[in-house]
Amino acid sequence: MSESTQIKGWSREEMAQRLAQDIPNGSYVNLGIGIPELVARFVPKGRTFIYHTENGLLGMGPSPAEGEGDPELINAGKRHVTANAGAAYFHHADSFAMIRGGHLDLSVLGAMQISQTGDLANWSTGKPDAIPAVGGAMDLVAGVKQVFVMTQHCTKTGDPKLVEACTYPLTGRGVVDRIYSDLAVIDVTPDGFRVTELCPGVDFKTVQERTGAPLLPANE
Amino acid sequence: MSESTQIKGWSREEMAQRLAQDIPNGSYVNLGIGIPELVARFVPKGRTFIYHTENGLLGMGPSPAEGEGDPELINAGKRHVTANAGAAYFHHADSFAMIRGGHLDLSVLGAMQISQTGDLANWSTGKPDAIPAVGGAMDLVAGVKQVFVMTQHCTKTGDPKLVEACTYPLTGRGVVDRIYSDLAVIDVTPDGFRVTELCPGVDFKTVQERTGAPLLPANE
Amino acid sequence: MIDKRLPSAAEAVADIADGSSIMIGGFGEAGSPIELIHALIDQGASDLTVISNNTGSGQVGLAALLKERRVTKVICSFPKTLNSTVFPELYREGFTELELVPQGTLAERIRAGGAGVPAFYTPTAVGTPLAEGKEPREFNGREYLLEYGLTADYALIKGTVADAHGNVLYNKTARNFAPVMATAAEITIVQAARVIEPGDIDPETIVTPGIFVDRVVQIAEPVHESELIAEGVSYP
Amino acid sequence: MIDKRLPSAAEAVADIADGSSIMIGGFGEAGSPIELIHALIDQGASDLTVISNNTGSGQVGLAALLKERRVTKVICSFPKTLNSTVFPELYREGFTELELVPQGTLAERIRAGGAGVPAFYTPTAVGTPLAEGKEPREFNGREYLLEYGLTADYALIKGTVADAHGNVLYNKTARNFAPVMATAAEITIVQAARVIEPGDIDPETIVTPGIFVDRVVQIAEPVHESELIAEGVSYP
Repeated sequence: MSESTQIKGWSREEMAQRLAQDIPNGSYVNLGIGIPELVARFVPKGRTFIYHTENGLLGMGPSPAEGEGDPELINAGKRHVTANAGAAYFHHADSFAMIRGGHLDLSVLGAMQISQTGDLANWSTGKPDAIPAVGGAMDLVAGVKQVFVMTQHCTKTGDPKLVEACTYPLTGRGVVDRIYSDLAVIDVTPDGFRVTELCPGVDFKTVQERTGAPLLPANE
Repeated sequence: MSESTQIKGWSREEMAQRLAQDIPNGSYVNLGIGIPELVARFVPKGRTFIYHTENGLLGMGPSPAEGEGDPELINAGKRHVTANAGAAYFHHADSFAMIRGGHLDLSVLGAMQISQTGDLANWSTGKPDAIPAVGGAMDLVAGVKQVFVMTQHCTKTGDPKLVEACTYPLTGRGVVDRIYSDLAVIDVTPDGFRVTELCPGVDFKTVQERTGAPLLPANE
Repeated sequence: MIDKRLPSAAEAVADIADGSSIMIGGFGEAGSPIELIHALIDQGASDLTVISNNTGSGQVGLAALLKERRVTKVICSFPKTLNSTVFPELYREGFTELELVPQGTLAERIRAGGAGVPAFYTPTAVGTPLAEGKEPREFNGREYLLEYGLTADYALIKGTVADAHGNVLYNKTARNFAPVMATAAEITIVQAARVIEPGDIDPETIVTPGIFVDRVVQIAEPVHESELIAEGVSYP
Repeated sequence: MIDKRLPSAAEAVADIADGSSIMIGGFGEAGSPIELIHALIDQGASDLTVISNNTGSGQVGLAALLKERRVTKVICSFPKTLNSTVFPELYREGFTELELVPQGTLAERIRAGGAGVPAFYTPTAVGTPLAEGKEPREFNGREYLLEYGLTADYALIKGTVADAHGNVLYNKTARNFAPVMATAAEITIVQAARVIEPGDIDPETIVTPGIFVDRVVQIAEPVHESELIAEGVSYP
């Protein structure tokens, strides 16, 4: 698992681009803070996605030009954003009614660990001195129709993020549908992780070596 | 109880006027369909009441001139109304959140029966062939801070409406605070009905004869 | 491009199947989506469950749908109308079943259904015949009843202005049940007097965000129940 | 005449007693009622329970109230901020207790508190450490948790426009928790940049109806947290 060969997987931008291809036109999408936000840059031609930010905006647009932001028009990551034509503002209870009520088509989130049964851990290391902070992550995974995870395949120290069972505190149980890592696209199936697509130049064995649970090959 | 002497009690307008005197300035008030609507005509000088109609308007104003109504600006009785300066429209869940959440100061309702413990029956005769229809009455009595009942003291056939225990299906249990009838103003207290004020020209004995439960005299 | 517009009420309701549950906006005639209801009458679906505050007036709109014997159950707070005998007759005959729900509980159950809340507690109806069969529970010394979220296959609602993304504005007290029904139905169909482009409605003022709306039909001059009744109309 | 206006933030918060529970609007700096919070710092009440999504930034606003050791408990979804160590230090020291609530559950608990719903079920947090001690129950084969409505003695919120009846409009995503907090507090205090006469706001566009608001103060040019932090301000 700690093989030191340098593998050149997808860049973050390529991961975002690959993921964006799987989002149907007209989808209502919530992009988590951080890497998932990159997805908005790669909307395939001819499609429109409507972005929801849980702090109260549907129809979120790109960041404004430097210095032109409104401190009261921000996203869940507290960054300045804009509102597209057709946008709507609403309060938090209404915003999370959208989430919990299953009205959003897709949530894209980062991850610390994902288990082979789709458990997700992405909010806390569980260390005794950590300040616990959960935000809307538990609501998103409990409510949104599909949950995609976008993540480096391994941690910075080389540990696998895809595991048999999460050791970090869970965000949700059995909630992840699909993982887009730098090495592969992997579905969470009733039989466990299944590799749907490999990054060009990366082979199955390499991905398996960096994964803490058995991988199934793509359906033939 | 069936004494046939003609008693000249308060008229409906006088009942409404008497009741209105007990509403503090600035109160948020829901007036039930029918006789309670008369209260709006008798707002004491120097006071402002804000009327809530459960179909989605706070700041309801008087009926418009004949022929000038908007079929989509109506009250709970489905009559054309107007909106005063400072009014707000909202949906039904928000409207009943106001009611259930205890935000309204006063609900004025009609009654078929009121028990000495404050039970109210005002929605159904309970007859097997009756079409049951409850509307917002149960929500109002369960949620509004104070419930005043405005009613003729007896039914058209001379039966008392104030009783030891209601025989009609209840709208709510222990919910009525005060009754304004054509004969008296009566509080519902932990000890039962207490006459607070008699209509001029009507004596205690007369009211007691027309009441199906013991009455207490006003506190001396 | 996202465009939820359809050219006619007939097309908007075309796929409603027999046995569907349908939330219908309106309190009395305010907010009643008459043109959508009439399209549903023309369409023919039967054995419907209708969730609506009332049961209609005269022999048009919701009352007409009932009269055509297309509704086998209503979930409703006030199924009595001065000028309509349609529901009482179907109810006494045993053709249409009634689930009577207090008005605020009805609104809250629909909101809960749309908000992913399967059940909640309410003080409404405690101690009354409508508490029968409901699970009681005490919180802080007061008794409450457990009520369940309510969802439906379709919602038919009426706005004044809508855009191609499905954002909706309403007229005065015609708003009533529509915003919560829009959230609780699998497919929400809106008729609006004006249908405009996204961006033409101030995002601060939108009452129903487009995420809750699936189909939008322009009905430029919607009729009112009371006008039809005054003219003696009986639909179809 | 109904007039809920008060001349200053100081007068608006004057009666807040030690030990009060206070809901404070805002998500990050958007919607944070800084002038009301600073007036509360000046006023001196301590042993407060604060219900707010975050714990503030820098050493102004909510973070400053915490730093002054006036808050012994926070009910919060995200008490971490890049540029503030105030809460982490008080938490590690054991001075300020934390009740961590998922953001949507926090919003829904506040809404329930304001809507007279004592408790409801939610799928959020099932199977996680935040489910500990919570009552589970299955509906339609899925597991949910029982959550309780949340109320407070006071709510401090920020609008853009308010009228003398207490009707309020908000600016963009500054709306966030304010409309539900306004419903759930015994006394709701609003600061707004413009305070106008009743009737000057279109009744179709009002977000918080005046029934939920008790006091209105005009703060014509509210500061933003980020500006104060950029200037190195530490309040008081």
